[in-house]
Amino acid sequence: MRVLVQSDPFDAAALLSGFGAGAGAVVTFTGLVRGDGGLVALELEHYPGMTEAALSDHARAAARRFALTDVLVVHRFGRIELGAPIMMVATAAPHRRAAFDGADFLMDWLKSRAPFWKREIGADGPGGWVAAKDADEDALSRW
Amino acid sequence: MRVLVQSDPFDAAALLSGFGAGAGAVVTFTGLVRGDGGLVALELEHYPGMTEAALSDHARAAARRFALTDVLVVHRFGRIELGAPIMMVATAAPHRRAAFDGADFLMDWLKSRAPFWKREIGADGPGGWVAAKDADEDALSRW
Amino acid sequence: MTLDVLYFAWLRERIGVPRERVESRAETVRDLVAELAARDDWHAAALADLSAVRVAVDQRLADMDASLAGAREVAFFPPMTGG
Amino acid sequence: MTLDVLYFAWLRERIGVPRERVESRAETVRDLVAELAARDDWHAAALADLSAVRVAVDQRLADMDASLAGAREVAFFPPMTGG
Repeated sequence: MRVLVQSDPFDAAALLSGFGAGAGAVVTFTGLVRGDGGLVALELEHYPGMTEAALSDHARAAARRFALTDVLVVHRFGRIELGAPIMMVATAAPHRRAAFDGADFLMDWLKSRAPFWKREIGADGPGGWVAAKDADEDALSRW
Repeated sequence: MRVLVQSDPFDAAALLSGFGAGAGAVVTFTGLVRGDGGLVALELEHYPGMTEAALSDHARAAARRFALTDVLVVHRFGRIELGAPIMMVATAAPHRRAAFDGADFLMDWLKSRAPFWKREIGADGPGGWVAAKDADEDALSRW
Repeated sequence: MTLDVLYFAWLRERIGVPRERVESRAETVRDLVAELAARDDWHAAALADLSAVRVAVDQRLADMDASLAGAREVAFFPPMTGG
Repeated sequence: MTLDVLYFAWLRERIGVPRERVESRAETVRDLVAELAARDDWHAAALADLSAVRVAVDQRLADMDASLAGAREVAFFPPMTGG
């Protein structure tokens, strides 16, 4: 299990090299900065210390619940340009259902429980903070 | 949209380079040869011609159904060693739900509708053909 | 009509050839199965339990009652195990 | 007791500092909110609508009724938007 919280871009291929050795199924989810309405970048604030601990706790909980054989979570903070990856989770399991569900569960949790806050950066500078979505809260209640 | 059917190993990082540009969410699923009961490799037979057409048709159907902005399917045939990737699907969409559902749907279809047949290879040579699972048929009926 | 008949996986092994060209008067897949099963014991044995056999007509999945009108290629194989 | 109080995102901006050390007699998070809101208008405005505020006590998510017994660090922030 590996959890990384960093401002630098991450090399997905390098992080996934050897990931899930012995597993039958590996699922990855990558979240990228999408160019809605003149956005040029996102700025992510986080809670140093709590972020790493919360991500690790939750990666462990997902591994237990879905019998995952490996979990990777990498999440950036700071300024992230349009089109760039913000974060990635990867899950490994003997079979596909557990790998899919583990990744899906981790993402629902990350969206509304991991201590990150996104602000939109437009051509003219910092814009508003991204509002939490009710749909994300609802998604979490599925589990 | 890209569909590859090949005997050679594939380079996931190279295939995913630039995949889903402009999307907010990318999901990948990779199926690997798992070492159950003395297995040393799998041998995959396929139906040349039909395989490529069926995969392309279904990738298009998934793209339409889940409004995916990009789809990649790569599937190997021939002998595949223990631990090696057999296949990968990748889906891109504006949001995570569509990317997850698109990949999940493609996998359920691939498991029981794509014309591939797996045989187990043990230390002593070819063993039995892998039996289709009722669970895979049931999984497909969800959609 | 002339049909290319293909076999995959254990159907290929039991019948002993990956493909054969047959002259057929079959109107449906089920008729073709009956003609093939009448050829020899190997065909008969491989096609005895149709619940374990899937079929494609001109490279599209079909069922035993599918028409063969205009068909050129019929393939028989076990349930698929891809992914 | 002495508490480190942290603010993130728009709470940090409205209050004007990312963290402050406070002397508190609060027994619960809700008591602490009342003490902070009494400090000045900025604190009061930022903490006025608690439905838009989340809290962590010693880096664990908590609710407004959580006890502060033994606590060292309390953080206030908007609903998270990670992933």
